[in-house]
Formats: sequence, C-alpha cells, structure tokens
Amino acid sequence: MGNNSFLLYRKQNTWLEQWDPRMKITVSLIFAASLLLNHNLLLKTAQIVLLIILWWIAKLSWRALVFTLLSLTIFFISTMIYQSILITNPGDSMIHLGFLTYSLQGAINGILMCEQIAGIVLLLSLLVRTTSPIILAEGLEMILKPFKKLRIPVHEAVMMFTIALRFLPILIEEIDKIRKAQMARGGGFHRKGISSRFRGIFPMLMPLFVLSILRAKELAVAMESRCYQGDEGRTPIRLYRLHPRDYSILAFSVFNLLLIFIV
Amino acid sequence: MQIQLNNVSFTYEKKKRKTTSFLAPPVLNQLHITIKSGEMLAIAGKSGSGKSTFLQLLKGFLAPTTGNVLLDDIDPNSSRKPELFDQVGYIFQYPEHQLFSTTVFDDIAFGLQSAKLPKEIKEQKVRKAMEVVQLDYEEFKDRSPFELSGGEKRRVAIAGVVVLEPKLLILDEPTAGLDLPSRTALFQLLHQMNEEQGLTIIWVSHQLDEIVNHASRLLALKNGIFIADGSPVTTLSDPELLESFGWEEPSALVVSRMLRQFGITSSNGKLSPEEAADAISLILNQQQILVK
Amino acid sequence: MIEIQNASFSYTEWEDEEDTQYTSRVLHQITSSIKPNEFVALLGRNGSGKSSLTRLLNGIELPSEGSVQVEGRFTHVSQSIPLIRRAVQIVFQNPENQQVGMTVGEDIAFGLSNIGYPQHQIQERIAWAIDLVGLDADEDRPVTHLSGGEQQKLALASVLALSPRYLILDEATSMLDPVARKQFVRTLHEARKRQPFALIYITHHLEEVLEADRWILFRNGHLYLDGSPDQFLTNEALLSECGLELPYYHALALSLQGKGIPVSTSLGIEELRELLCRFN
Amino acid sequence: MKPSIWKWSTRTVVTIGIGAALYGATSWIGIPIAPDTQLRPAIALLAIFGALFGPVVGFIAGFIGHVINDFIQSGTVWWGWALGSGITAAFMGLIYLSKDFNPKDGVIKKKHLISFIIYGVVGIFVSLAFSGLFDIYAMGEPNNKIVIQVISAGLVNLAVFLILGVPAVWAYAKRNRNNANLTVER
Ligand SMILES: Nc1ncnc2c1ncn2[C@@H]1O[C@H](COP(=O)(O)OP(=O)(O)OP(=O)(O)O)[C@@H](O)[C@H]1O
Ligand SMILES: Nc1ncnc2c1ncn2[C@@H]1O[C@H](COP(=O)(O)OP(=O)(O)OP(=O)(O)O)[C@@H](O)[C@H]1O
Ligand SMILES: [Mg+2]
Ligand SMILES: [Mg+2]
Repeated sequence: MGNNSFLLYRKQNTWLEQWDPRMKITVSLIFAASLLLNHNLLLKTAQIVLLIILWWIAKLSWRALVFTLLSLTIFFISTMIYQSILITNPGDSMIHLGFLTYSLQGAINGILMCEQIAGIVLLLSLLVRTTSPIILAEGLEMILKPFKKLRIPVHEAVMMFTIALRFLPILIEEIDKIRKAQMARGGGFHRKGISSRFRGIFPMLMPLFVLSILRAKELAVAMESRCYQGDEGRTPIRLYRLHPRDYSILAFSVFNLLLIFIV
Repeated sequence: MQIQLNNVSFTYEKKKRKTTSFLAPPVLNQLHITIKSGEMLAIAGKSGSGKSTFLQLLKGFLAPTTGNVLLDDIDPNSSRKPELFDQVGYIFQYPEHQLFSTTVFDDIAFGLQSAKLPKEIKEQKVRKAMEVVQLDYEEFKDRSPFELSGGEKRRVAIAGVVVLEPKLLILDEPTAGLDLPSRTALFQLLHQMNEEQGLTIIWVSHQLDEIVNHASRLLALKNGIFIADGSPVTTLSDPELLESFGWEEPSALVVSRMLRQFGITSSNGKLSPEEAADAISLILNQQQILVK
Repeated sequence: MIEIQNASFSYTEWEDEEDTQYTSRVLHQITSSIKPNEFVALLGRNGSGKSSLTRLLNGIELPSEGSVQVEGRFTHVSQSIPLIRRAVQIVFQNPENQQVGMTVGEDIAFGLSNIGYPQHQIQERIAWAIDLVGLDADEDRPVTHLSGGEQQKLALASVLALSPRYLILDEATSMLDPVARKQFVRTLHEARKRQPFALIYITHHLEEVLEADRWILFRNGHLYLDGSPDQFLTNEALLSECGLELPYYHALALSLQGKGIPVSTSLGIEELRELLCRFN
Repeated sequence: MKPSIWKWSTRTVVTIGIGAALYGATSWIGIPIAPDTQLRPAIALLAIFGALFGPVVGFIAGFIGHVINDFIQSGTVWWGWALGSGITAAFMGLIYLSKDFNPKDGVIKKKHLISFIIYGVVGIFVSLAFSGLFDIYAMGEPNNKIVIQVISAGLVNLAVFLILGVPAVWAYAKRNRNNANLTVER
C-alpha cells in the first residue's frame, strides 16, 4: 500500500479528462440508462466496444480493465447458470454447453445481462478514473444546485464525500502509522500467524477510532478558522465552462439513447 | 549497536514500467557510512533533504531501493529478521504520530507489555521515565495523551521510548517545541544513557548550537548525500560548508576562535558564554589594565 | 485591536450539569491587548497556556469568564465570528491538523474560496503564496508527500494568502532549517512593510523575537509579565524561570558586565573584537 | 448535552466524512476465515459510530464509506450493499435516542447494552435482507444463491458486532467515565 496509489485517478490530461465534469456525469447517466433499456444484442455489444475504445483513449491501463472485469466473473457465471435453468420454452432449439442447457432466448438473455453489468461497471470506472475526485464532487454539487432550493443539504453531502475521499488514504496510512508506532516501542505482533493478527486488531481499532474522532475535531476547527461557513459566499476553485465539445458529447449520448427506441 | 550502510539509495517513487520514474533524483543517493556503537550522531540539512527518510531506513520502516542496511553486520531486510529492528527506539518528528493509547500511563507502558513485568516494576519504570522528561507522575498519568500541549505530547512520546532501554535511539527533531529545562534534561539523559550503557544516539536537529554542544559527530545532508561528516566543531567552522548551506557559524565557535586568535584561550573547542567571560576577565585582570 | 479582558478558560468537554466545576483551568484571568501592526511574542514553558490563548483570539474557543474582543466585536457573539476570522488567522502548532485540501494548491485555495476571493485571481494567488514561503513543490503535490518542514511552509502559505490583519504563528517555524527560518522571518517583515498586520509569535527561542515590540511571559496559565524585550534581556533568572535561554551574545554580555567589564548589552562580535584589541 | 440528530454543523459534516473514510479504510482489513468469507472488523466501527453520533450520522457514514470503498477496490458500487451498511449503522444508532444513554460522559447501563445488542442484531439482518432483495430485483441475481450469502454474511457480521463492536462501545464509555471523574472538582 502506501502513498496514494489506490486512488484510482491519476492526472494524465487526456481528452476525456478535459470534459466538463457536469457534462461527464450527465452523459454517464444517459449512457447508463441506454444500457439498461437496450435489449438489442448488437447494439449493446457496440456500446461495450465503445466503452473499451474510450478506455483506450483515456490511456488507462489494460490491466485495470482486465482486473475490473475479472472481479465480476462470479456474477457472470451465476447469471449464466441462472438463465440456463430458468428460461426453457418447450419447442425451442436447445444449445448444450458442458452441463448447461440453454434455449436460444435464454442464452441471449444471459449474455445481455452480463453485458449490462459489465457496461455499467466499465462506465463508472471510466468516470472515476478520468476525473479527479474533487472535480467530480464540484461537478456533482453544481448539477444538484436546484435541490438546494428545497433545503436539501447538497453542499454538505458533497463536502462529506470529499472529506471521506481525502481521508481514506490518510487513514489507511494511519493504520500503518499506528503499526509503526507500536513497532517503535518494540511491539511486534503484527507479523506472523492468523491468530496473532486477529489479536492485533483490537489494539489497532480503538486508537484508530479515537485518533479519527480527534482528527475530525481538529479538522473542523481548522476549516472554520479558515473562514469556512458552509457554502455561503464561496467561490468555486475552478471555472467551469461548457465547450462545443461538451455539447456534442451530450448530443451523441442522447442520440445513442434514441437509437434504442428506433431499432 | 553498530550500523552500516552499503551503497544505499532511496526513492519514494515506485518503479514503473514506464520511463517517467527515474527523472526525479532519489531522495538518498548511494550512501556509504558506518555508525559505530556509542556515538552521539547529529544529522542536519535543509527541510525536505531526506533526514527523516534516512532515519526511517535505520528503523526499517522503509526498505532501501538499492543497497543494504546492516545492524551489527546483519541485514534484517534480506535475512528476514525484522525483529532486529525492535532494538531500535524511534521518536517521530510529530509526537502525534507516536501516541495512540487512551492514557499517558498506558501509552508509556505500552512497550513494557511484552516483557510481562510485575505491576510495581512497570509502574516504577514509567515513573522514572516520566521523571526524566519532567512530567509530574500523579498529574499526568491518567490524562489522555491527545489533550496535552505540544511540548507535553513530545515529552510523553520520548518517555514511551526511553522506558524500553533500546540499544539505539533515533530522535527526529526531538527538541522542536520543547522549552529550555526539558531540552537540558533531555540531553542530560541522552548523555547519561550514552555513557553508562553505551547507547548509540542519532538525532536530527536544526539548532546548530545544540549540535555543537552535544554531538560527537555531525552528518550534513544535501542533495541526497552527506557532504560533511566529522566533528561538529570543525565541520561548523568550515566556511565553505557553511556557505553551501547558507548557515551562520554558531556564536560559540566564533567567539572561541577569536579568543584563540588573541591567545586568551588554548582550548580548540567551543566555550559557553560563562567560560568565555571567565577567560576574558581573567586575561584582562592579569594584564592589570582594567580601567574602571 | 484585540482586547482580552479578564479571560479565563478551561477545556470542558462535558459541561452539562450546572454544579460541576472543572479543575483543568488553563488560563487565569488574562487581561491584555494587541494593537494593530504590533509584533508580540508569547513566551513560556510547555503547558503554560500559550496555544490555549491563541484559540480564544479567533473564537475557536470562548473564555469561560471574561471576554475577548477583536476590532470591537465580541467573540461570543456568533454573528461577528465570520468577520473576526477574516481578521485573525492562526498557524497551528501541528501543521498536519491544518491541511484541508488533498494537494498543495487545493489547500491554499480552500481559504480563498471561503472568503469569496475573485475566481480568476485564485490561481495567481496560490502561486504567489507558494513563492512567498519558498515552498519547493508544485501545486499538484499531494500534501501527504511533504516533509515536516514543507508542511509548515504550506500552513504558512495558506494562511498568508488570506492576508489577515492579525497573524498568529504557534511555533510555526520550529521545523524549518536556519536558512528557511531566517528567510521566512524576512518575508514576513517584508510583507508587513507592504501591508501591515499584527504578528503574534509563539516560540521557545529568543533569537527569533529580539525585534518584537513586546514580550508576554506566561507561567502556569497566568500572564506573568508583559514588557519590552530590553526589559527582560538583562534578567537571566526571570527568563530561565519561564524556560527561556538567553541568546549567546546576550549571555556573554551579562556575564562580562557581572565581572565589571564595561560592555553594552547588545554586544556583538565587532564590539568584542574592539574590546580585546584595546587591551592587547 | 447531546446535540440533536439533525444538526449539520461543520463538526457533523466533518465527522461523517471522516467516519466514512474510517469505515472504508477498515474495510481493507479482512481476515479470511473461510473461502469467500471474511471477518471484517469494519462492522464494529459502524456500531461505535451509530452509538456515539446517532442513526443519521451512522447511516450516512456507513453508506458513503461503503460507496467509496467499492469505488476504490473495484471501480464499481454495489448500491444495495452500500445502503445495507447505512441501514445497519442506523439501527445500531437507535440506542443514541434513548434518553439517558450517553457514552461520551461515561453513562451506559446494562439495559442499554441489551437494547444495543437487539438493535444491532435486527439491523444486521434487516440490512442484509434488504441488500439481498435489492440484488434480486435490481440486478437480476438468482435468489437461492443470495439467501445463502445473506445468512452466512449475517452470521459473520453478527460475530464481529458481538466480539468487537459491543465491547468497544463499552470500553469507550468506561474510559470516559474515568476521565470525567478525574476532572470534576467536587
Ligand atoms: N511519503 C512520501 N511520498 C513521496 N515523497 C515524500 C514522502 N515523504 C517525503 N517525501 C519527499 O521526500 C523528501 C525528503 O523528505 P524527508 O521527510 O526525509 O525530509 P526531511 O529532511 O526530514 O525534512 P524536514 O526537516 O522538513 O522534516 C522531501 O522532498 C519530501 O517532499
Ligand atoms: N485539548 C485539551 N484538553 C484538555 N487540556 C488541554 C488540551 N490542550 C491543552 N491542554 C492543557 O492546557 C494547558 C495549556 O496548554 P497549551 O497548549 O496552551 O500550552 P502551551 O503554552 O501552548 O505549551 P507548549 O509550549 O508545550 O505548546 C496544558 O496544561 C495542557 O495540558
Ligand atoms: Mg523530517
Ligand atoms: Mg502550544
């Protein structure tokens, strides 16, 4: 572990990164909707291919792609098994795959279902891997602005999200730090064996919790003493402007959605 | 305990398959150094020059990117004996990094747990450790270590390590935030442990006069290498070295050198203000020309 | 003007029942004031209450008795808190607790954004602040990758960017190397010349505050003494009571004077050489 | 005094944020006890958070923490399970609403512990049932597999809650009782 390597986003300034975050989120939603509504095998496959092309354009590592998809294998397999048992219309031609038996419709349904899961997962991955979490949060806040009128604490929610993102790596490091601090005093029980690892957890958990509560207190003080008072009178850190590029992407994704109803 | 570094380099960037990683210079660059048992070693250098990184290598918190670290001729990293690092006591740059228990007593006594000492002895040891860092036992033992002033936290952190009686003691800027009496007491303690138990002590400091007063050897770190290594008095009166860091020569050294030039003193070390004053008044009185 | 009147303070986490009183009182009836553009040093032993006092000055904590006023506004009036915070900024003893952003740039921008700083100038201001403190890191550097001293520089930068009228530095330079510290003190004075602000400086090293207008000595939560540096520099016993060490030359001068050798209190290397030449 | 559960001060916002991060971070620690099942101490944190800060803070912290952890570990969010984490914490947080329960001042009684355990047990199974149903309906997962998953995960979570969570809240309260006694003058 160590460092921030587990934050998925890494600055690369690719084409995808330059999209406006608001548009990116909107487009992702539209695209997700079209993935869900689409029941055409060809079209859905095309959408997946499109996502993979975008992955390539964003210069993301292929290993991450494979890893993401592999993490879904259980779902793929269970879905396929499920489809084989469930949908058997008498009279359909049957396909035999190993010990599984499919009707044509069942097989297509299974594949569609798998593609749907894979598509949504890829889409989300793309979004978080090409957008800095802070920018994502700011984009979200701007999109949700109308809800502020309904007295829904949009700003606060986004702030919580941002803080959580910022502190996650720090707390993971903190676990490491507590381990080091206990090591600095000669405590060495985090090294070998499952049972000693389990015993090591309680002495880690309590300090971690106490430290975090303390951290929260200090951070609140620091924020307030730097003039933080909710979203009143705040200027956004960055200027967001929608470019023709962003509109054309929007147009494309709407077109993509409409295509489903046409075909 | 003797420590040896062979050709040690360290960089925070992990090796990647792509090329970018080697553009940044390593934080530490091919260090070759031996620290003998019983030394009082001070380390100085600019902020961000890699002092803390160096210390973490010695404690095994970080493993060198290349080269190896030997503790008493054994490399704990490659020979898979990380427990050897347990003989090293380490005090972090920020005391907050060191404290984790709910009371000061528990925090200081943490390291004694594994030794399974009887309660009275444990208490006695904690009491003694708190004494040397000038914390009142009754007043502080039940307080939370996080609800203390900056200097008090620092003292608890030091006590928690000193109580273990390590063979090598590493302190990362231990005097930052301490007031004069605790600084004095800390160094008294360090000298005492150094002399009586032959403890090796390594500490980082930005206070040059502190180094002159207490170190037996000084390592000056710059651009990943130790550009000076030697007795603090000679090192810190070397104009070239001072120039390269932008440091000012400690006043004690300037005055002592001047007194030497005038033949007032023959010691070639450093003089405290009182000693200097004594020497000056002695010589002036001798010459019987003291004008009133 | 900051006016502290008869302020006492204790860290009360649990203040429910009315008849409970806490012994952990850390400040006892402090009365003092800090004028605009003044340079004041707060000195005293560990745990004497210096940091606690600073927390009262911008309303992070409220005095349990007495009051604190900043530019005529009481800190216990919650409507005036935003204005008070605009005026008084603190660099805390542990810079880690102060970092809000994920990267250097975001951290500096956080305060600017809160005060409604014009959007198109924020980037410029960030660069300005980084440059001012001599931080050797670009703005995309994650804050977790900074060394101890670099974190202190960042803390200073993000507070200076807000151009406070009262700046409190709580041992803010304790982990800087001598050069960086000197350079920093120089920039502070430069900045104060261009756009004056009051400086409240906490330290354990007298060399850093020889130029201060006023020294305030703390002892066990009491404001012990308040006066000009010259007043204290001749009183070694008093200073060591407050855990302070005279700078080398001052100690030498005092010793020499004690032995009846006529030297000035502001003895320097030149004067010493002259003295020795005269008799040699 | 306990602050109201709907108060959104900077302090609350920050606490939720850090709580979520903490839940996410501890979700990284897992001790495998059987293939496909891990003992995750994180559930104990939900218990502490709920008990100390109430159901609302607990719910949001659990939910956000789970979402972020999912993001980071696989880039995908299992919304059903994330909501489930929130629901668990919310149930455990119900104890916060009982009038004389106040672990920050060291006030915790036997009857509190009992209701805390009941809330926790109910919470764990309600949330798992919810997550399971969510998966079945929203993701089209086969249901017999889910049932097994729900039961085994429930038992594991229950064990962690009882072994780590409950004692942690107890220990926290006890520690504060000691402190409070020490600092009170008369
Ligand atoms: N976790 C980290 N990841 C990446 N870079 C780091 C990390 N920690 C420190 N650095 C960088 O490595 C360099 C050396 O840091 P180190 O903490 O060793 O400095 P230092 O000499 O102790 O400085 P100081 O006196 O300010 O504490 C610095 O440039 C710092 O920015
Ligand atoms: N959060 C806290 N809760 C309870 N007591 C505290 C807390 N912080 C500090 N104290 C106590 O208040 C007293 C004054 O602390 P303060 O931090 O003001 O000292 P200081 O003068 O800044 O010391 P230092 O030079 O060590 O930083 C100390 O006795 C300390 O133990
Ligand atoms: Mg360091
Ligand atoms: Mg302080």
